[in-house]
Amino acid sequence: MTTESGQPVEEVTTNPEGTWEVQVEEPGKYKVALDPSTLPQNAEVRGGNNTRTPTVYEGNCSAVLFALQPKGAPGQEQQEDAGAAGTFWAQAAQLTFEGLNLGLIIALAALGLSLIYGTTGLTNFAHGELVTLGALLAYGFNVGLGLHLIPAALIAVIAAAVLGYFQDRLFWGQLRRRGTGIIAMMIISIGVALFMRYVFLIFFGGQTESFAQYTAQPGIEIGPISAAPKNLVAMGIELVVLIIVGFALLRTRTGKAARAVADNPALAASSGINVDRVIRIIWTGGGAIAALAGIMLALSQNLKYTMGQEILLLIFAGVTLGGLGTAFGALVGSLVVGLFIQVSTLWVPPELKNVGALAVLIIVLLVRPQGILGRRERIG
Amino acid sequence: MSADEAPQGQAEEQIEEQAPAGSERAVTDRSDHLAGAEDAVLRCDELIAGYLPGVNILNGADLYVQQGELIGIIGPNGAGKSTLLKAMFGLVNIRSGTVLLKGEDITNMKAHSLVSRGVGYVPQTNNVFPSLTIEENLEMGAFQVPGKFKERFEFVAELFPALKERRKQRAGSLSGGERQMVAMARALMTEPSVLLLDEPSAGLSPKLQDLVFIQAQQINKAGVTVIMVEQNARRCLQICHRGYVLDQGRNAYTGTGRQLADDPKVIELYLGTLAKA
Amino acid sequence: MHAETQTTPGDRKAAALAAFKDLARDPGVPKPDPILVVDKVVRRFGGLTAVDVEHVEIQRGSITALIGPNGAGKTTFFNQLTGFDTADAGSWTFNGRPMNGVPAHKVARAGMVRTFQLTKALSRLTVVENMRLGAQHQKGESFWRAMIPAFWRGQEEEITERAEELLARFKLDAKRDDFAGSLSGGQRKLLEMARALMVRPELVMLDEPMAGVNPALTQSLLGHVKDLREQGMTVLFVEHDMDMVRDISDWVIVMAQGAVIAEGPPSTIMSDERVIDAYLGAHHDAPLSEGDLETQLHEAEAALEAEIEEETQK
Amino acid sequence: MDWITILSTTIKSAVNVETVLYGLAAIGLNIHFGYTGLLNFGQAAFMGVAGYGLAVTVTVMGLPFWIGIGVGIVGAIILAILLGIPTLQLRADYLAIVTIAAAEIVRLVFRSVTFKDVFGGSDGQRGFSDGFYALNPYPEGDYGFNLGPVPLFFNNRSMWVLTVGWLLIVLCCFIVFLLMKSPWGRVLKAIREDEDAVRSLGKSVFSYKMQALILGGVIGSLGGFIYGLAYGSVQPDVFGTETTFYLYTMIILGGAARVLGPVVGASLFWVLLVLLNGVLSEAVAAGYITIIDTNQVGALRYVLVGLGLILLLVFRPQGIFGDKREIAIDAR
Amino acid sequence: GGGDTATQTSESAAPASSAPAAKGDGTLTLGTLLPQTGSLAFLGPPEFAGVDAAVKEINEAGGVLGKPVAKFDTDSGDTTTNIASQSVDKLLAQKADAIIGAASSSVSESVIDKITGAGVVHFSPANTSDKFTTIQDNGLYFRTAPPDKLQGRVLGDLIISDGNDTVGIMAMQDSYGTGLADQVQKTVTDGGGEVVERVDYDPKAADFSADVAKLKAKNPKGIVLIGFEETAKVVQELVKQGMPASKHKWYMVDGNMSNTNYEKMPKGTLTGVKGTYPGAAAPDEFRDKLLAVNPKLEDYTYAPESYDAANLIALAAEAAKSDAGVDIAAKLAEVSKGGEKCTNFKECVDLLKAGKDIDYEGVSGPVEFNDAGDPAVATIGIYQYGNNNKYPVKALEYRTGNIEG
Ligand SMILES: Nc1ncnc2c1ncn2[C@@H]1O[C@H](COP(=O)(O)OP(=O)(O)OP(=O)(O)O)[C@@H](O)[C@H]1O
Ligand SMILES: Nc1ncnc2c1ncn2[C@@H]1O[C@H](COP(=O)(O)OP(=O)(O)OP(=O)(O)O)[C@@H](O)[C@H]1O
Ligand SMILES: [Mg+2]
Ligand SMILES: [Mg+2]
Repeated sequence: MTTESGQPVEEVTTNPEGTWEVQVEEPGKYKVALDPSTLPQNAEVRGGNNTRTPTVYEGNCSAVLFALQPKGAPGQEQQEDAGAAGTFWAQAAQLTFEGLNLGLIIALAALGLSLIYGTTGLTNFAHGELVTLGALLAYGFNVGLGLHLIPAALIAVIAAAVLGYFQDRLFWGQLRRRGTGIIAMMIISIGVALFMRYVFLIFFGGQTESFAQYTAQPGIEIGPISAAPKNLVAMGIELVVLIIVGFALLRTRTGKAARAVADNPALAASSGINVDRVIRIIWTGGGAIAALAGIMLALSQNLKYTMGQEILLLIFAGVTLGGLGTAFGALVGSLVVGLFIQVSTLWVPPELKNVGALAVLIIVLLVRPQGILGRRERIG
Repeated sequence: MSADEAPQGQAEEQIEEQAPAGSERAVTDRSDHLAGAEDAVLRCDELIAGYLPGVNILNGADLYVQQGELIGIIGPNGAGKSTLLKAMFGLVNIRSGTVLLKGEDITNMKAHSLVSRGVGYVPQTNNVFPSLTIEENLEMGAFQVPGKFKERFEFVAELFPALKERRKQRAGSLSGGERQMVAMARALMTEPSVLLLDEPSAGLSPKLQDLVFIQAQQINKAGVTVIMVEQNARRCLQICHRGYVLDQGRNAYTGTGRQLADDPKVIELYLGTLAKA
Repeated sequence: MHAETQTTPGDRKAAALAAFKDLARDPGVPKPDPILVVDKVVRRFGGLTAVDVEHVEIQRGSITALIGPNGAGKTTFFNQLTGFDTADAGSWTFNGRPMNGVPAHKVARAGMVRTFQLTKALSRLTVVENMRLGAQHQKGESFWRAMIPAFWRGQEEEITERAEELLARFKLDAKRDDFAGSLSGGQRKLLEMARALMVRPELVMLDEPMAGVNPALTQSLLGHVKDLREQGMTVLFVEHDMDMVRDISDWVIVMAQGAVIAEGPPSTIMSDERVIDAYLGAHHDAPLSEGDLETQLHEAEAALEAEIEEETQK
Repeated sequence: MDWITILSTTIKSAVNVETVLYGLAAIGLNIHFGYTGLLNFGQAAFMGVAGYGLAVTVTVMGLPFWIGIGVGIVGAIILAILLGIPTLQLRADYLAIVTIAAAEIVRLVFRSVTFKDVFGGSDGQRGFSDGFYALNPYPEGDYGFNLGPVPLFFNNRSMWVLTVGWLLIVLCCFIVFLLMKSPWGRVLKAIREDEDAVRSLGKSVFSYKMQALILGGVIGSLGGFIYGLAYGSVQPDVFGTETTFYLYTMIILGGAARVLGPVVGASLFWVLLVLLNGVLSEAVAAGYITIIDTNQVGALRYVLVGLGLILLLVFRPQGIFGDKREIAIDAR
Repeated sequence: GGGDTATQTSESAAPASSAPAAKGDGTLTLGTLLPQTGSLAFLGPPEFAGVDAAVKEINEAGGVLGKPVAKFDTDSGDTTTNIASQSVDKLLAQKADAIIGAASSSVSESVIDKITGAGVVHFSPANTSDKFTTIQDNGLYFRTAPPDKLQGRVLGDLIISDGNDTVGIMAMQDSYGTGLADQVQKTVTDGGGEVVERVDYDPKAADFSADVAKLKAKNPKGIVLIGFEETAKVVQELVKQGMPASKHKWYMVDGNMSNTNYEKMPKGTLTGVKGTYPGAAAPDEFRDKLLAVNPKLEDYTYAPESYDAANLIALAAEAAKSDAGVDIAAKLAEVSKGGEKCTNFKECVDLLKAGKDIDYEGVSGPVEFNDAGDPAVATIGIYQYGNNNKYPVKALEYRTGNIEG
């Protein structure tokens, strides 16, 4: 061991555990060299470099480490290459899974948004808060009242549906009656978002919380993927809900009525559709679905009063990418967004992962300005 | 001022200047409008209605229609014909006046509840659901009687074979005339007892215009009360029992279709002479 | 005819009629002085061929009507020609200049302006602003000059004057300062047409300009359209109102199922069996008496039934 | 309750730098949204590009202040062009999302560790405003007056920023006023209503939209400069979507497509915010409100801001200057 | 900091002399600029509680200069809004002599000119960005949160001593996270370990699975988690992706060392996880103090630093016999070091009144300011989580050191 300038300080031999200790007089940079010839046979320093240059500060100690590995394992380099390729694909598989996981959550939230946008034309910036609301309600029933998460989640979804109903009944419906314009409503929804988000902050606080069950559930290995059972169940539920709602919109009378109202409320009324009722059903369903999305998000991640706001952009991206106002568009678009966010981290730094997804959004819309499943309008 | 006083050879300009001054020519005695209005199926009394605050489009329009009658409403552009239909159907806010349907006050009642009372309506513009297919559009027409859809669909498909071929095409991509067919067909999906038609023939080929007028008559013959707004005024007056001429939100003339069609002032101001030439 | 008693038929009308006099009645017949020449334009939507026009020419200085059953492809054809939609194949020239692939606004600038069947009023602009927008070569439409009113004041006044004249003609002067969004259906049609005329195009393409317009007003406007011809404009219009077609058009082109099936002067065309069959129906100019009406009704019913039967047999 | 402070801060906030910088950005956005109908949700990115353009030029490259301003404006123009080429042909609602996305990309790049050497990571850049303050004509000291017992004073640095800022606002409003009265403005408004109709009349919709995007972006970039200069620093998160949301709120509050709408909206927004904040925190501190504690004051203020916003728009959907008729026309 | 270069110091004198709030008015007025809203809102309650606890004690001990200390609370929000600036305006209007805040380095940066320009002390309990060491601040900026250097060094050393030859770092992407991560990375590398993966993640990201997958691909022995409460999500993800604390060695830092955050996780999730936390002793007693002020308190991050900040300002005012910001700033370094050691306001102020030079030893550490207004000395405790996902009051070991070395 020497000082930075090379004056020798001391030479030591490790004890049987391989540790050693040197007292130095002054703080400063030191150089620790390991004599490879003293190593046991068959061992060498990993990386081959057998000097270390720690800085020792006054009154402190400083540790150095020489990692050893078996000597000259033949074909080591190649093995590493093969290993790297292997991990790449394993990582890609894992990320694809994560992309689907995230994408489905986004899709669920996006479906709620898309329903409401589709029927009322309202770009609801408070939708993120509806998502948060679901999670917080479930948390309240789960942690506050001590119910198990599954019944708590069910009650929360129902409660959110009821709230969705009353939200339209008492608020948005009244605004529509007054003939409030779409843009004014959009800004009002920003107001509602602020209002709700900070009510959450007041009652819930600014910290991150988790449900009482299923938190930090250990993953199980499925091929190259490790997934927590809760993720798999959640994904199943999400998929089922998405498909049911998607088909309900396409096939059921109320679903068609919802699309009719979206197209032309006055004409829908003229056809005998109770427009207010349809919109109320959509709000009820949309609220419930948003809440479910919130619970799923909280289950997969955690709860925070801003959780919905933080995912809102992705929701919007999903809805738009798929084509505004179509349920299956929301699904497809969100999956693409989810996948791109996760898989793009193979190449871009994770801090920029949203950049990848958003860039894809822009590129897709360049090629298909009406979204993936959207249709062009006829001119003239 | 009347058209007769104007110098010859200036007829064209006359028409422009003769912005009808409402009350002047209008039958001042309102009882005229509503003579024989007892037991009317649908009856409007002095409707005042408008879109923007402070601007009335209807300034006391009266109208009645008896069971099984076919009524035509004609008038210049912007007279308020569509507004009158919309007001009756609960799509424009009525500021004063009443609408009675079979004796029941339906003023400002919501459109969908009128539908369940047997009133049907074909709007003038925006009369299809663009993102729904033709079939779904028609399904919406039968919204309150889903069980009847199949049967009625067959019926309208016979009337407009083009629609059946294209049943899966989205209405938003249809041509103007095809849309008009969808709109008409949509209203025919239910069997309303009162049908309000706002320019049902506009944009249709002559052949189909014929069909529309014939249909209107046939439906009417089957006992349906029809109120029809038309710019194809001559055809309209030919088939209707009675007609109203609306100008500036008021009734300017009323009478039987034939009376109106032959009235020189009506011809001068509203019908034009082109079709006769 | 009011309009005709007032003005003696102009030279242009005579010229147009003369030009058409000796033409063959075949679809796609060459015209002596075509302003627009269309070749093999095809537009498909999925399995549906909406437009498949082999060859068509529009005579300069004439009023040409384009008629055809609903869904024949007239509007789609307009869309192709004016750059609002991209044709799958085909080429066309306007004033000898190839126009395929030219964006819509350049087509309009070249002097070929169309109106929309489903009107496009600029809702939150007043009627007169809608009109002013139509004028071309406005100095004030360039960003830098816009900031200095002195550059464009004079021109603006001139434009406004022109706009007001047109508005009066189209009976919209009372609505001058109302938002276009508050117009009735028919008024929108009128505005749409008036605005297109503000462009002062060489060729104006009107898509059902008179659908929903009051007949009396239609009549007075026809005079105006004829005036346009006198001013040297070429008019191509789609219309289902046969009275109007008969009254003002010099030449009629018939489209069905995307293709041009017949051409000719109005009188000939309207007695053409195929056209009556496909388009006009039996009673487009039937007499108008009470008794006739009844028979007409029955006849029509019978015809309809026969047709339906035919359909179902197919 | 310290009413003097509440009044003084509230009144000052009506003209303070926040009002100025949001006002400028809102004027720009009003050109996009109010007049042209472009639902640009990326206005914050224009501010950011300008602020960072200035900051990076001065601090990282060591070039003079004026060059920084130039770089900022050129940056905004380039952003407008880059953003415009792919997006201006999109339908309004798609445009909204794409602009949000683009703005987020810009923000994430500014804040990324990868580019920390240039943009300074999440803390941003500082130390570029000296050139600006070197031009300050106000000698040291405070400027203002007492309104009764309420002191309304700004120090010389603030005065300089405010003077420049308000001059810019007046200038921008004047330009907007001139433009929107002109045929050029008419084309923009027509585009807002129906692009196809405008195309059919021979106007190049794309070109006008691009001009509007650039003009609004450049005016927005002035807001970014004022931010950077007033605070002496730029941080990436300032230029997030939230800022754009607030800008929209201000525009709608003031009245869209009105020359003074955005400025009045910005002023009103901040007055509302500061007033609520002052009253609430004083009331809590003085013990008038006991159901909430200090930690919740901030949240409660936003709750009330949200509520205020809702009520304002419910009862005056056209905003302060808006035309009720215009709102009534557009019932979808 | 106070260590501005000569040219800067000459500039700095001027505004201070003319600044309105600089004139002492006899009452020490403290303003807080701490997060009530925004992404750091969870840091607000402990920070406010720290200040409140200190002010309470100070006033119980007779106040400063014979008068009770006045305090105004304001919201710093986060940088997505311009709340902080408005809050500062309000505090300046209320003649604050010193402003405690903000939590976020970015927010502090956006208002430092305004605060120090008015001759007011800007004292942050939580800023760790090393920018503030060199920032131009007229000598009025101070902080109790040690710059990342010492903690990073201690942590890096700990990781090496534990024999982790391969290390993965997950760091929250802001000045706190990246600063600390840089230091850990440097120490580890110098000590012979290899940082095989370093992931800077966006704390607002919708989820962290991709970030963790990146670590997983490198399978490091030791995993360093640097961040705030969002670490709970990272932990979930680590467990899910098969890298639990039982297989890998996890390390945490003060930002995410929490006894409440991981409570609901299955027992044993964090067993053996080590972490570093600045501050010398007995958090328990101190926590009771805080709970007396705010019984709802769950988290204690930066509470000690806030508490020390308030105490130091009060002591400096007392020492300067003036409540003017500039005077306080001039004395802050003096009361923090060199002299008779004392650990709370009462004790210290008594010594001061007795004419003695004092050295305030805070809850967060010894707190000795260097010329830049940064703490020069700090004590870092090394704690280890038990089976119940909590860490004990008593550290495994404490390391005190000069930050600069
Ligand atoms: N975007 C589209 N997608 C699918 N089909 C379309 C589209 N646009 C038009 N069509 C179809 O092409 C055919 C031609 O339509 P077009 O609008 O040109 O008819 P038209 O001759 O103008 O009829 P009308 O007289 O009713 O206006 C119609 O059958 C229509 O349904
Ligand atoms: N949505 C609206 N908002 C404001 N004003 C309107 C609106 N719709 C129509 N109007 C105005 O009401 C008047 C009557 O319109 P209406 O549509 O009833 O006319 P109409 O008689 O049906 O004419 P047309 O034959 O042209 O369809 C017009 O002057 C028009 O300007
Ligand atoms: Mg009408
Ligand atoms: Mg057509």
